[in-house]
Amino acid sequence: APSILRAQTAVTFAVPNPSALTWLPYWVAVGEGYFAEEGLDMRLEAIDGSSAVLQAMSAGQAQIGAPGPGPTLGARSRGVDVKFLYNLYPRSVFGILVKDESPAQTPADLKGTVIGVGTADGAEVSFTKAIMTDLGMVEGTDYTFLPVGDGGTAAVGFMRDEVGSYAGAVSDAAILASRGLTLREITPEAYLGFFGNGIAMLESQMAATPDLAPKFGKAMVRGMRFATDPANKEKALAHCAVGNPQEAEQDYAASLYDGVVVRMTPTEAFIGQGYGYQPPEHWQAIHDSAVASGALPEALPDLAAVYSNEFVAGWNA
Amino acid sequence: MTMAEPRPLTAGPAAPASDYAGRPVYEIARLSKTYARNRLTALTDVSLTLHKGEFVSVVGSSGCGKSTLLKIMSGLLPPTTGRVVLEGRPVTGPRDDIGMMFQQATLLPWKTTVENIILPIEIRQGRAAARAAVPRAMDLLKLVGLGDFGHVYPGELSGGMAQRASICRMLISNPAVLLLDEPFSALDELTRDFMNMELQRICAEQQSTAFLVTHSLAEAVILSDRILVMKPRPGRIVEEIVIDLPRPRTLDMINTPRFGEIVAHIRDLLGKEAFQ
Amino acid sequence: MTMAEPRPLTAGPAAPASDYAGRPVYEIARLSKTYARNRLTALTDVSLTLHKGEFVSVVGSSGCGKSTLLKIMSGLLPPTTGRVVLEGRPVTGPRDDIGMMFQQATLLPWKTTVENIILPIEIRQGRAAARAAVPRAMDLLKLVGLGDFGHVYPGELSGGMAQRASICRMLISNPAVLLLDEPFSALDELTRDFMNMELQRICAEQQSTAFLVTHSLAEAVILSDRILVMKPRPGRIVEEIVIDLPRPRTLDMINTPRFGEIVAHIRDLLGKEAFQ
Amino acid sequence: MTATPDPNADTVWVEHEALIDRIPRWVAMLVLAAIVIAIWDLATARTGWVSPIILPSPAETLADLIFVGHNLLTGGYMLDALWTTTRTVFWAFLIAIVIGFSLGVLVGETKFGERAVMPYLVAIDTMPKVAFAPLFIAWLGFDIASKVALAAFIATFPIVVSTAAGLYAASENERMLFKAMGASRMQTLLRLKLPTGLPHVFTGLKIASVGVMAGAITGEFLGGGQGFGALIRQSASTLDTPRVFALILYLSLLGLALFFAVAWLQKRLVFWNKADRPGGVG
Amino acid sequence: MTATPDPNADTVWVEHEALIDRIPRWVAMLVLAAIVIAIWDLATARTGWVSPIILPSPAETLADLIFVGHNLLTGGYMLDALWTTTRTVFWAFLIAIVIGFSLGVLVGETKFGERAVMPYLVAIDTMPKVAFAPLFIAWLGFDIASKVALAAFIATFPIVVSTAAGLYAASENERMLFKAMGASRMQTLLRLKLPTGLPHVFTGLKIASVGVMAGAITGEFLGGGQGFGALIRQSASTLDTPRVFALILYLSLLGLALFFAVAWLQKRLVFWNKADRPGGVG
Ligand SMILES: Nc1ncnc2c1ncn2[C@@H]1O[C@H](COP(=O)(O)OP(=O)(O)OP(=O)(O)O)[C@@H](O)[C@H]1O
Ligand SMILES: Nc1ncnc2c1ncn2[C@@H]1O[C@H](COP(=O)(O)OP(=O)(O)OP(=O)(O)O)[C@@H](O)[C@H]1O
Ligand SMILES: [Mg+2]
Ligand SMILES: [Mg+2]
Repeated sequence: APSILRAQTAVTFAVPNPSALTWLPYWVAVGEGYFAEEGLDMRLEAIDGSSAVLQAMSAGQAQIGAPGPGPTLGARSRGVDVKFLYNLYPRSVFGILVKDESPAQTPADLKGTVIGVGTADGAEVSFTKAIMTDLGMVEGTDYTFLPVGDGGTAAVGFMRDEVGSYAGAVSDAAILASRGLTLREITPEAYLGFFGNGIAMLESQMAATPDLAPKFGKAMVRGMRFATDPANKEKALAHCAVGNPQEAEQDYAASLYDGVVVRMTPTEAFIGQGYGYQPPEHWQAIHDSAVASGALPEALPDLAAVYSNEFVAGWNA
Repeated sequence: MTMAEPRPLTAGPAAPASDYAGRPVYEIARLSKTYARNRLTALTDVSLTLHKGEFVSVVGSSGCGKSTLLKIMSGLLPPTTGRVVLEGRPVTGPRDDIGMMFQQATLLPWKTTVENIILPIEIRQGRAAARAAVPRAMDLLKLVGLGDFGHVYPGELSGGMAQRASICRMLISNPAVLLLDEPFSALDELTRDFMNMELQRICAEQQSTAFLVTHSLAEAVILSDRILVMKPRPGRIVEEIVIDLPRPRTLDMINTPRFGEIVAHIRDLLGKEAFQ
Repeated sequence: MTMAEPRPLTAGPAAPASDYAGRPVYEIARLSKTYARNRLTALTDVSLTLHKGEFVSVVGSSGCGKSTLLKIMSGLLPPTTGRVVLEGRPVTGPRDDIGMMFQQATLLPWKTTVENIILPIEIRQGRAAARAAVPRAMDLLKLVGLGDFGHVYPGELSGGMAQRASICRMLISNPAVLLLDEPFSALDELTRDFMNMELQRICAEQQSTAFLVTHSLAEAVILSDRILVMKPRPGRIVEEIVIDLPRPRTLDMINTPRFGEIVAHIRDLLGKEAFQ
Repeated sequence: MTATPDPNADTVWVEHEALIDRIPRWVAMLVLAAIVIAIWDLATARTGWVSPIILPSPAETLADLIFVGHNLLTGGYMLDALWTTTRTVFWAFLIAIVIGFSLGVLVGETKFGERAVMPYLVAIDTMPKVAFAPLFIAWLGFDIASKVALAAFIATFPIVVSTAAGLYAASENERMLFKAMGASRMQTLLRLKLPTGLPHVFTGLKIASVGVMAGAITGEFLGGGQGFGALIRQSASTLDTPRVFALILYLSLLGLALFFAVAWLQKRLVFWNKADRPGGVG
Repeated sequence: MTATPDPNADTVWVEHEALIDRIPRWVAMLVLAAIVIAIWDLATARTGWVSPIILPSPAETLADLIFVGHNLLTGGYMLDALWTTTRTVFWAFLIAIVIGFSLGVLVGETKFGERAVMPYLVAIDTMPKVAFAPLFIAWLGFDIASKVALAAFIATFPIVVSTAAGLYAASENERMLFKAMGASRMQTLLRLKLPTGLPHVFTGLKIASVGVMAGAITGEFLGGGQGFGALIRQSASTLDTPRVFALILYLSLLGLALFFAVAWLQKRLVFWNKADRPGGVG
């Protein structure tokens, strides 16, 4: 292959979660050789949370990262020149989940209940708060949050009936379902704009390696396109198995795959803009709720600097 | 029964034990001990009998197995072969009726002298009995000249003082059999003489049977009814000498010709085997 | 210079030190020591002078401060007041020219007997010198009757054997001044007599100055040029006795009337103050 | 040391301490602190070598230290959190002491414990405690009980190992003495082996006092709750590193207090061990 | 014990070991394992008291144990992960020993160390190590170096405390002896205090051997990489608890090996400490 002849630069991509399906287009691009074609020698490092991803990026250990938008705003407010480039989860990763047999059908039914969250001010908190505030409910009087952690400890929250609902990543629902705890999502469609993690780089990094973002995004979009074709599912799953062989051994991997593809596909309104597009109004909403919840000490002077859609057209070309 | 009557004056080898007045309490036969660690035969074919109220001493060169013999007699070490019987019951472990004084004083550093002394009572009869024994412990301390040192920690005692304290610890429980391993080695002659006389008095009063390891021939002679002479490599008893001095013994007996004769005899015996 | 010439035969209190032949090496004046821990005055106003090649013994009842005196002389403990000068230099810490033997044998359990003996060489001159000293250490061990026990660990030695090993440890570095704290207390008389004669020979050969704590008056008399008598509470020197027996001393001197006289005199002195 | 000493002068011992020991404590601590802070400042504020979202500058941290201190002093929400964590640490330490000590005695005193129980304890303790957090929460809920369990779990092992080691510390002579006195196994244990082993036990307690802090914070990290660990995690998740470090510094005051309380207790209880001056003899 | 002993019979010592000590090791271990597994089975598979999401049943765990074992034996991806973790643990333990031992000597031997350095060590060690993980990654990258640093960091403290405690173990007589021989401070340290303190040092090493495992896994949890910790995190994030427990069980074999290697070394090096039989004297 011609790529071998070109000098390859090792690039590290830091992600906050060890699941390979969560980074589906990446593993497909690796497996299909898209990165190699761009002359990129990629490494993926799964570390603990978006903050750690941003820290690794600012330390220069990772050139590209996949943080959530909340922590990205936080880092920006602390003077880190991070820029969000690619919206990986245009349909959000979060959802409000209730037990299958729960009478609750909409968030309005959660009045007077305890809502489980990962941590007391994770991104899911501002997400949920925004929904509840729009319904005229106030935290502390109409509902309360209980930090229950994620994964196993979150499941415990349901099983001990300490929480009636849980605000968390929807992939958790698929996992819990496979373990015999069926959850139902009651997130209103309108709030799916609270998109999830995406690809980000430091501005200084972008200046130092100007062709990295175009090449990386291009391969990602190609991977995404490959993965959305149902005919390629088997192959895509096999590519993900390289990244996380244990996940591939799970019988629910196939159904999780479908869920991921849905969440990664932009809504009707924005599908025309191509993969990776970040609607400014959604950024504004995320920003405002972060300010309202106190996660951001004050409003950012120039929210537009946090993200950029400049490469989207090129990637989708 | 007191030991005051004069007895047959035969200071000779292996006077048959049956000559003796008291009933046998301690019987040891064909005892041998090999230390597993270095395969060293410390004792071989040791036989001896102690009678009720008798005072027997063991002398012998350093390393000939005296401490080993005492530890076996007190049930602290198992013999390799042979019999150890006390009051008709084989000794297969420590017994309440034996009082043992070790060659090292071994006082517990976190207890004051008097607390160290009442320790055996505390162990056998509990704290209340131990508290009740404090006055007696103080008396014993006064007796050995440590009246002022009851509430001092062992780190503040001199070598001889620690040794005296450990004698008190042995005496506090009035044991029927006393096994003493060089109890007075760190004492000056005067204190030693005094302690010897006290020991004689205590044994006579309680009719205790005593078995003493000592390096002082004078001490052995003045205290004992019989003296056993041991030789090393392997440790064995080569001679038994009956001391025919009348009881109660007094310190001026040391200056009698008979005393000098016996001491000279033993020194001779020990000297037979040249040093090294 | 050997000590063989007869000297003025005055066994009396406080013979002035200047009568003596050798040049003074050790000077101690107005020494006193109070232990901070229990505010106990262990020594008060002790003055003494040791001359080159002299052998001086200290006797006194248990707890009168002998070990304390030795520890101060060797620079292990600071005096509370007073002067300690060796070879013109004040003693303010341990010195290479002093060899000290402690009342407790204190052998390191992880070293064999011979390794324990060469330890001072190892400390002062390094491993190579220590290795070179092994044959000499084995000779010393043979001398004290432990020829077979060089490669045995201290846990397998008897009390007296450990004591003998620690004597070898002191002798290995040929110190000019020997400070000995009851070195032979755990030895039988025969071994003890033999060791005494060896000690005399070694001191004469090396012209060492020796200072010995002992409880055996016979040992003190047979070895010493002078004997200091201490009394307790507070510890002090009450008498100095010059021993006028000719040198070299032999064991049969013990049976001479002069010997008996001197021993009796000291026993008397010690006995003046009643026990307690 | 004069070559020709005045014959009337007393011998004065100059206790020649090594230079390193003559430095006064506060000077040493301040100098050390100054060096650390200087390097820290250099790496962050001066050169920007370390990004502020990884390591805040000393000045930023100080500002947050004051903020947190103010909140604590005025009884704000942080005081509640600190109190929660303190309670967690207290109970966990107590439980770890009781269980660790009992297991330590079992392991050190019986062959059964040494050979059969110890391998299991080692195996359990090697396992990442994090994996047990859900178990503890399932059983004990989201309250401090589950954090107490996790912290106690972490702190127990050092106490077990140290206590067991301490029981071997008595010398053969001392064992012989107790045997000769006819002491029961329990008496030998209580009156000889445990007092002799106290220095070992305290080594374990010191290590555990630090482990229990780590355990409580880990528990609060993983399982929510209202403690200091949760505050730290919140701050960390918004990359508010100055706050993270300020909180951690207050937390280490709690750890220091616990550690030195144990050290103080040791000085009191192991009073007979006089060899407590570094380098000294008397 | 016959009342009228045959005068020709030897006295036979029946070493009356306590009942608990007479149980053979393998029986005891098997019985303990059986009890634990029975309760575990009861709580999970039989009664469903504990949900399988939190605690898998023994049968499920066994299935995964076989699966993981097969993968390890056939040189699958898990073997690579195990090898990575083993290397991490090895280097971290080595570094922890060197640093912990040096600091322990500084703390135990000098007033400067005891009074000025120790408070800082305690303070640092009380801090949640998790907060330092990003720092280590920033400096050392995603490779095993950052995990080694974290694991060594966790394992160092027990060695410091134990080594320092060990330096106090020599008796006053022994110190006097060395002083009298004119031993320098360094010689006293090397030839007396350290050998005497070895049992203490080994206590610390044992605790550290377990701490270093925990540290390596925590590092891999938090900071990417290819080790066993990453595998556990993957399984945990998919709530595959049987796999989590299977992986943890294999991991604890590594921990057991390390711990008992240290214990074996102790037996060899501290050979003179003969009081190594529980309850025994001889
Ligand atoms: N470390 C110490 N702390 C406090 N007091 C001590 C200490 N060592 C000794 N003493 C006290 O000092 C006095 C003298 O003790 P020293 O050891 O010098 O006696 P000694 O003459 O050597 O006795 P012995 O012949 O019994 O060995 C004793 O009363 C003792 O209690
Ligand atoms: N624990 C042990 N392990 C191995 N050998 C030992 C042990 N204790 C003593 N020995 C050996 O057994 C022999 C006899 O020792 P023992 O202590 O009985 O002598 P002893 O007669 O008491 O001597 P001393 O008068 O010097 O105290 C010695 O050669 C000694 O080396
Ligand atoms: Mg003996
Ligand atoms: Mg003394």
